[in-house]
Amino acid sequence: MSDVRTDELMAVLCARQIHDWERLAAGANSPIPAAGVRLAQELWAPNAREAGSGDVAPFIGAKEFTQLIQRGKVDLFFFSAVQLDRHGNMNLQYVDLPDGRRRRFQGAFAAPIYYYSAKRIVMFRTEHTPRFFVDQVDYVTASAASHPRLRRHGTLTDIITPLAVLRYNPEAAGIELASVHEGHTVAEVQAATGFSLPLADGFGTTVPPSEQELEALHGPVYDSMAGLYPQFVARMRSEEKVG
Amino acid sequence: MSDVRTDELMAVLCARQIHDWERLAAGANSPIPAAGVRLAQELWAPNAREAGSGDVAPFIGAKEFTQLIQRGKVDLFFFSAVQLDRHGNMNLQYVDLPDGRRRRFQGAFAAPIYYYSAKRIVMFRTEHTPRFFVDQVDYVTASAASHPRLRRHGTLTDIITPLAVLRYNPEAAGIELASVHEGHTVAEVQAATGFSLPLADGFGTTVPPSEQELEALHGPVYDSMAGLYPQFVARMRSEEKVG
Amino acid sequence: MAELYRSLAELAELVPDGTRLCLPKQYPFALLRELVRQGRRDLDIVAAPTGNFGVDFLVAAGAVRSVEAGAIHLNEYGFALNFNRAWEAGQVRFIESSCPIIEIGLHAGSAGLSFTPVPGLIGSDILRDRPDFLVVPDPYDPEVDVVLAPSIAPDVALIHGLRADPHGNVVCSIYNDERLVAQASTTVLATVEEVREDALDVLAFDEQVIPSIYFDALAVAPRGAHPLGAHGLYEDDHAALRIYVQAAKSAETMRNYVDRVVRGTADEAEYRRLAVEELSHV
Amino acid sequence: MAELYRSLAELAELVPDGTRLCLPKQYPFALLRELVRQGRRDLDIVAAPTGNFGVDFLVAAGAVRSVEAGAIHLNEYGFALNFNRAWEAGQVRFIESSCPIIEIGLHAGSAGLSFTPVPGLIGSDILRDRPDFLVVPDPYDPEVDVVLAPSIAPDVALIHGLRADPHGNVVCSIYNDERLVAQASTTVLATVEEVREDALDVLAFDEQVIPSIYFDALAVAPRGAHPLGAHGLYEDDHAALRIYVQAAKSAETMRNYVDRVVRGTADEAEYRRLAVEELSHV
Repeated sequence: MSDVRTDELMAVLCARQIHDWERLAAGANSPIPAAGVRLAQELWAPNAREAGSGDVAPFIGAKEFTQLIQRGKVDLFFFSAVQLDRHGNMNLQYVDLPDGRRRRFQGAFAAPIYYYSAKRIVMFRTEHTPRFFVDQVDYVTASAASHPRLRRHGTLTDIITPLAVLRYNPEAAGIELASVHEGHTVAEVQAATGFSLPLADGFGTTVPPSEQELEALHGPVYDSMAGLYPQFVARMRSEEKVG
Repeated sequence: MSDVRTDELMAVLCARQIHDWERLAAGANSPIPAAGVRLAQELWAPNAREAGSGDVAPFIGAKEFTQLIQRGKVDLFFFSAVQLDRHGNMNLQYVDLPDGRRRRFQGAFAAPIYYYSAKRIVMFRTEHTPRFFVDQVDYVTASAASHPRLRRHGTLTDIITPLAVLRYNPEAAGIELASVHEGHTVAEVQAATGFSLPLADGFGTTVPPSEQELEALHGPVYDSMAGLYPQFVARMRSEEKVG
Repeated sequence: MAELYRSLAELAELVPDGTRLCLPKQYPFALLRELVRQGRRDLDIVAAPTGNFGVDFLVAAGAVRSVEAGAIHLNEYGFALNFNRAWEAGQVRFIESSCPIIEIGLHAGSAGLSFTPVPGLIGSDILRDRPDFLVVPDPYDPEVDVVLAPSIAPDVALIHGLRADPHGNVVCSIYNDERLVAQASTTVLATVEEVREDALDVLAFDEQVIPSIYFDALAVAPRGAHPLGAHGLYEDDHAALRIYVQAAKSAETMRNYVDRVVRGTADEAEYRRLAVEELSHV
Repeated sequence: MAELYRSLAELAELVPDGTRLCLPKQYPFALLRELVRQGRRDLDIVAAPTGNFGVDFLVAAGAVRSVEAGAIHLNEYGFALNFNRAWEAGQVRFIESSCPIIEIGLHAGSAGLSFTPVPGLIGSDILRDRPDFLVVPDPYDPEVDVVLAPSIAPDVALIHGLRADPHGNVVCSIYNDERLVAQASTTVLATVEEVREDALDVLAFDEQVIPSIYFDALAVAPRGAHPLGAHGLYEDDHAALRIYVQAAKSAETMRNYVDRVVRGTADEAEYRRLAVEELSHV
């Protein structure tokens, strides 16, 4: 498990993806992007609205959010996956085992449609390993590529990990290294990635959390999350005191 | 306007279209089929359910009933029209004027889909005239015909008027005379119809309302309608007393 | 209160000339009047799925270029007199359709699809009037034909809610198509009778909540459905509707009506005063 | 009470072997147990749009031939152990899909359509696993391709309601897909926690009424969602769920679990007694 400082950095990086007035979805059981949403709402995006969360009344059934995203109204969706490859293909479903069998996960969920429907997809991953960043996924649940006969509202943009921010370059149809977090190196990130990572335009060091961001996180953001994510908040706050 | 005895006969004829456990729709502002529905529920179809009426909670929006009928679950739909022709084509939209202009009515409503989607369509008409029963409609809003490349759940069956019951014969793709009400003649019905009416198999005199049917109508049926159709019930009951 | 809340005039400004505008039957009539006050023109109306006073009124005020609807009428008052007159004079185009086609077309629009299959319709003259409807062999049953229709994804939807909470979650009755229309349209604007902290605490069996995430802006418009009623709050104002229907009998009397009732009132407060004095008893 | 109301055993008899059965996520677990007691086999499950304990349980009991789902899991307990084991052993077929495909496929089924366009999907390996999905030029924009998928119109839907009125109008939460599933399926059966005259008097903001016209038969099943919770009435019974997950770790322990908990109880009254004694605290 990543440490508290890294989790806070990742929450801040999630928050920085969010602009005011955007519609977004962070997925259930993901405290770090959830903290990011609340942080952005607290500091610079008071009118950003997360589907079925906080002050937004719930939809009728699962289909209604699907319609919203297919209609092109969801600006940002935080996704996860089992594998992601150099071309931005994602896999939620099957991993090939050394003995030739296939390991089954839970299923494709909504990825084969949502990955094409959100305006921006941000991948969020609490471990940065070559097991996740593979050269070629074992099963393409959804593809990031654009081609002339394919209609899509958007695609993968950034991948946030404990080491770095990676970015999908649609022209090159490939994943590049956008920034490395303080305390880590390009070589370390490359070693943890199963394919070769070109440096993105504007590559640099990840801008660390500002004091204002950390204050908001430690105050109103954790306060508002204590009901839904009590263990996460307790862990973050215990470290806050000792750290 | 037809007289009270005729209205009662027509309500009874509507009722006899309904079997127990059927799903049906009688349309708003149609007291005679509405009385028919309640009469059938009272006497032989206690489990017949009319959409959005009585004990059936309302749908969300107009679309939900459309889904029910398109799904093939509506057994019987009472329809009206501006014109009906010898082939069972119906017209709700435009009538050609002698000066070559077109008179516009209100629109097609749901007929271009529902006329194909209900299992049985019963037409209900308080006047029997050659203006309604025309040789060829001026505009085909919906067609009764079947052909091999057309998928439909059902089509027009009966047309109930103050003079007679007409019936659509799908083999002949034409309208025939099923029965003539007591006090009327075939010649009279033919004269009031704008195309030639063959006699249907089993042609005869319309079976008049039974005592049981009239008692139920005068008692529980009118009682239950007094809220929604006060003028209709008052008129039916005033005649009941003097008649 | 959330920044979503704006003035009625600001809402109207979000509906430019030439907008493809979707209207369910519980009209935000105050907002329609405001559009007329602002001189809006060339609206392409999608009625969900039929139109009555709200559509006929916008046509009478010269704000409408076309209407797509299953039907247009004045409820129990019969024909849509202004619409039919404008149609006969060639001043407004009617796009032939049917209620289920509009409903399922809006659904397809809400789901980001470019088209939808539609059942029935084969043999109807509507297919002659809608060359954009295609009859093709059913890809899953090539022995039969199926009609395809383009999806409907309006630019703007206008909704009137019974109440809302301060965050912009709006309560509507379930009898009309507010929800479908909000799902299908690019921009969604609503007026509401009132804003209350407890708006969502208790619903009736025939109420629903339209989540705030659908809305781009909201305005408070008490009695905003007048001269029609707002479900469960107030009834149709038949005295005012009869004045409307009477005026609708000729182009000239209707012009006078629009001038007096709408262009002659600077805002809705004035409209309500006029309505009390002249039209009926708001 | 309306004749719609029947016994739980009678409802189960309306689901023959080989039924294409649609299950939203608020399972009528008492009815699922009754299906197992009656030895039902060869069910083709459509999970709306994902499956958890209810689907995994029917698979463990040998009642299932195939599952069509966006995903199958055991909620916070992770993988669907029984389903995954049966799938690896080739005892159950998985029909690859995705939540939005199931949702829009059910919508198409509910509207009597044979197919529906689906956005996205191009480039996904799911297209290889679903030869019945067609990639065709968009008839309204031939420069791009669109995927077509067959509609989903299940034979039977099984729903669990929070309460119902004596006429058979059922109140559900809005969080799952009971409404869509009722619209799409040929036969619709529901169990409800209780029947009350005042069931529809007041709704919470997250409740809806499914009108009685959808239902072919209803049965009263108090605590009928156990071991899962019923929204707003009782929580998931984690003691019982942990016993389930523990049993699911091997085929043999799961067989014992099914024998003891379901085949070993003559009816739901016995199940509830067993649950109190052995499983947890129903």
